[in-house]
Amino acid sequence: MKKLINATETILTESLDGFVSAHRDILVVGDEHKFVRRASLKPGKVALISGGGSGHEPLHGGFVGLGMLDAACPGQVFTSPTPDQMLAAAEAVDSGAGTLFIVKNYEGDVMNFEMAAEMATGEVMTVLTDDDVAVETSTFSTGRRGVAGTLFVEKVLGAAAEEGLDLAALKALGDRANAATRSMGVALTSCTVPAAGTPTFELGEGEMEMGVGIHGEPGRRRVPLTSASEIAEEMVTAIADDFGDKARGEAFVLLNGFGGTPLMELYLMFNAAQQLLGRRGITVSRCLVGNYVTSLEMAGCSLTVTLLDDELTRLWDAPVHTPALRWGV
Amino acid sequence: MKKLINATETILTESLDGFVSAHRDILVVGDEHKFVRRASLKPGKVALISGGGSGHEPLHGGFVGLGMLDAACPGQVFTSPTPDQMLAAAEAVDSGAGTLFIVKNYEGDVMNFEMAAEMATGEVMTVLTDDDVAVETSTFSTGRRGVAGTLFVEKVLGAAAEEGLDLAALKALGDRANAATRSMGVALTSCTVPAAGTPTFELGEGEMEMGVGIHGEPGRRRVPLTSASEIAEEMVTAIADDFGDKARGEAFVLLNGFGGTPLMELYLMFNAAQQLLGRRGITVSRCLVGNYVTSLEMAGCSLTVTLLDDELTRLWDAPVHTPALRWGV
Amino acid sequence: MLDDAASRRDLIKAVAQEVIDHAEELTALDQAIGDGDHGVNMKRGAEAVLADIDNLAEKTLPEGLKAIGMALVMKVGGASGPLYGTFFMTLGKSLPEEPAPADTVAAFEAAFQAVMARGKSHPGQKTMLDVLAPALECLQADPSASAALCTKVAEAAEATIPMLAEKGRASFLGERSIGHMDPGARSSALIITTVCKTLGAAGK
Amino acid sequence: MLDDAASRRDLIKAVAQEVIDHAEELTALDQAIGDGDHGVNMKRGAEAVLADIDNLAEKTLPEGLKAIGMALVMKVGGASGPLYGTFFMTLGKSLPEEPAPADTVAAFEAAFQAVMARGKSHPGQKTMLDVLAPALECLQADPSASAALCTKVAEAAEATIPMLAEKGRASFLGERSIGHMDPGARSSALIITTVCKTLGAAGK
Ligand SMILES: Nc1ncnc2c1ncn2[C@@H]1O[C@H](COP(=O)(O)OP(=O)(O)O)[C@@H](O)[C@H]1O
Ligand SMILES: Nc1ncnc2c1ncn2[C@@H]1O[C@H](COP(=O)(O)OP(=O)(O)O)[C@@H](O)[C@H]1O
Ligand SMILES: [Mg+2]
Ligand SMILES: [Mg+2]
Ligand SMILES: [Mg+2]
Ligand SMILES: [Mg+2]
Repeated sequence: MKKLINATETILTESLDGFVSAHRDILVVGDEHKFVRRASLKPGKVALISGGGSGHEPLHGGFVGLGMLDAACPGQVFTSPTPDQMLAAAEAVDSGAGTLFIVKNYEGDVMNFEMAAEMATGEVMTVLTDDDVAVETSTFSTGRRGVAGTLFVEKVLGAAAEEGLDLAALKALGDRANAATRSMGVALTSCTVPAAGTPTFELGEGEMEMGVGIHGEPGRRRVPLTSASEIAEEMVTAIADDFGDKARGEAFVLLNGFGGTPLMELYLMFNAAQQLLGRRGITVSRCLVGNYVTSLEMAGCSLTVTLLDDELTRLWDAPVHTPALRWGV
Repeated sequence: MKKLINATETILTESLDGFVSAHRDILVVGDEHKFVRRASLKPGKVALISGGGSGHEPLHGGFVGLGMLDAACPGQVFTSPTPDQMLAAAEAVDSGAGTLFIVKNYEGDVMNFEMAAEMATGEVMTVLTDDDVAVETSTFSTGRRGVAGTLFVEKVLGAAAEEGLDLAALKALGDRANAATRSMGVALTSCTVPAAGTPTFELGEGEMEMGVGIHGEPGRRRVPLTSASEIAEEMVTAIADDFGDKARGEAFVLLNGFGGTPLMELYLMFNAAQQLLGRRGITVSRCLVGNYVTSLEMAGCSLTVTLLDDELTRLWDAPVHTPALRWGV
Repeated sequence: MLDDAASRRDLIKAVAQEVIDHAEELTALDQAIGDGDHGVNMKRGAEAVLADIDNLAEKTLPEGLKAIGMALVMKVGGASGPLYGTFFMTLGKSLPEEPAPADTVAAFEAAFQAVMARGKSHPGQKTMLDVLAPALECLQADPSASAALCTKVAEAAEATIPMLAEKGRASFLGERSIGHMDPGARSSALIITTVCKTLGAAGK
Repeated sequence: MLDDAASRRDLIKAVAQEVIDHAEELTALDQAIGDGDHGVNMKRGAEAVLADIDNLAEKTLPEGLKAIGMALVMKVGGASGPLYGTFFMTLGKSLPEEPAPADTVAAFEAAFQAVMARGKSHPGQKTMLDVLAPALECLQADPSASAALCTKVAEAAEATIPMLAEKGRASFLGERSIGHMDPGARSSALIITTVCKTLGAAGK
């Protein structure tokens, strides 16, 4: 394991210290590093809190700030945060209008946020994201994973909360944004959880893991590495098939790197995906290309497609000022 | 070699197509993919053109736009672009106020931009960046390499050009910004030039390359991998020693990832570097942490420090709207 | 049984140490069909418990168990944190201060039910429940059959190998989850076995 | 010598093909002390020349050489593009249409000087100049000593191995550049040898 660290036990706190220090104009860190939150809160606004295992940076801490999240709770690497973190965050950012948890659909995250919601004093609702079409739900009862599409949900919820939408309306909007979103990923290499010290899985020189999750957990199937166009084709097909009849019109596309793939390849994949989507009648009207929802140093990428309507487009375009996304301000 | 590509010959053009398509609101691509340029030019403004081998994305294409570059010429991976590219770019963006080339100090880049300047019809001046303190200049005649500090030079030149500074004044400003900037890098893994197909160098499991360049070219020395704090200490010492007496006051810091290192580790390194700089009387008043000047998928990072004055700070803060840097607009 | 702080301390210590000693094995199991953190997670929880061991041992058995459960919830994270946390908290809530064997069985059953409720899961899905369920059966048959219980949970953990995961991260693997032991099943077996052995050795 | 399009075509073809055939070797040399693209760069240039070979062969020798130089400048990139480009352009500019041996030597000298000017470099710095310089000396001693020239450039390329690089990317390596052959020296030797052999085989 080759990492720029001092000790596996202190990675998280040292990294968070650097993170909030680099962004001290907009962020502060909570006691015992339980959460990061916006430095200036907007009174009367519903509090948006997300969180999850670390190692997916910039998700979620990088999305805290004006027009997006109020707080994010970082767990240990690839491990859900604990209920005391969400409780402390909620206490710090709730301004009386209630709290919305945005939770990626992993049992660990779901159960920990659920316990926090049970223990919380204020009103709490939860939006679960489950955009990963790689998981063929029918066969299993855990459901789809929440992956890179979570970024879109957090962005539009942030914009709407800033506009003053109430808790129930935000919950409905979040569910709607999630329902309009599908993702699919592929890994070319594994990643190494620092505390484990060895790669989570082993891929042969000529292999890729199709349908990988964002924790280096294995995917749909292990197959020979093929060309960018063929990979894009499989992703686009999986997503479009899952949308079924709705797969048409304007879309937001996130071509997301998992951490170890150069930007050059991500733009190349975006190019391939955009053409394939176009042939199916899906026009990319908003997009993002880069490392946004990562799996440490894993090589590979995911494609996320959200079918847009005027409201979602307007909320996506709304001003945002966070460490990782910034425009209009 | 595991890459998301179709063929090594078409990586560059496919990637550029995706890039300009993703940013079509602000960029266009030149004929034969010779350059990318701002979609809307500002008449009467000095044209700023940079370029260099590809594989360092987002540098330079990602810095084309309002308040930064007017055009960037992408060479093949790690290979300087050719004079016809700079000539075509200059023709496309020169609005009569002259052209400033911003060139990283590598002989290939220097000679190709030099030939372009000789062939150009309009007035051309050149700012050479050479911020890499890993290269101990005294012994060799090639001089220091231009590395991640180039980002700072391009940003302040872009802001000043937008304000209407003339060609000679911009050349002087660029030289001054470069002279106030020092960088030093370390690699934990190599990278693979797609056309070569094998890693540029081999590093043992417990080794790092201290003082590495941004092309995976070997560095100062190959040493056992140590802790983040010790690595930061060596970088800070090399930079501060090189600044000598001037090493004090407010600084801009870029903690730059080479492509394969997770953001978590970059923030951790930033944390270490900031503390060490603080002890030497250097306060980080502006900073950037992330993958900005990369070497394909190489793991590792570089530290860049620029000693600020009021003018440089103001120009850094000025609005910018490019694919990779955006604020104030 | 466990009616003085010293014996409670010994038990807590033994279980926590066993988990810590097997952290790498648990992580390796989780790397095969999960995300490679189960050992790290459980170790973090065990260390948190050890750090507070004097305080925990001083408490009554029910209170001590509740406190252990809460410590696990707040320290472990992931799926196993809420599940083991819920298990121990419920155990504590359900036990009287001086439990008879039947009380222990009832409390175990309550804790088992609480884990199912928290996990929205049931035995047969290749999880820790596939060890907890046969353990409960064994206790129901004979609350004092400590050796039988140890054999049972070891077999039950082994028996998760050919199972198809339907809960937890391993479920994303589908058919590929077959052929690997469930990490949570293994940690449950370790904990139960250590409890039996420690109580047995103490002649209780 | 080279006074018809067919023989010019044969020569261009032979040299370009030799470069292409050795691309991997040149890249490997550049991986050791540079950035691993010299073979790829030279191959790209050679392919550009081959793509235009009929047109290039039709030109007079000086014009053809200038055009080859310009093609290399516009296609190769890196350090070697401007350097080889300058070399061939200057060769073309300096040669009369029907050169006598002395003209060839003078043109080679002019081209060598132009490369030094472009590269701000001189022999002894572990670059292509360490092959071009002895080649020039050899030609100056005897413009027709083709076999001697071949031996000389091969030795000269070998002789860059123990040198310390002071120019080009290898210079960043300092002492660590010692022990490896300079890629540009090797490509120069390949080109010169192929020219000699092709002209020799054609009996010219
Ligand atoms: N819904 C569930 N019900 C019961 N046990 C579960 C459930 N989900 C996961 N588990 C157990 O948790 C174990 C994994 O724990 P751990 O690796 O610590 O958490 P995570 O899966 O969040 O990384 C699995 O091996 C399984 O035994
Ligand atoms: N200043 C110089 N003068 C003469 N030759 C040089 C100079 N710089 C580099 N070279 C030659 O160019 C070769 C490297 O070419 P290449 O790898 O194609 O370009 P780059 O170094 O830009 O990647 C070196 O091996 C050396 O022979
Ligand atoms: Mg986990
Ligand atoms: Mg090069
Ligand atoms: Mg796990
Ligand atoms: Mg090279």
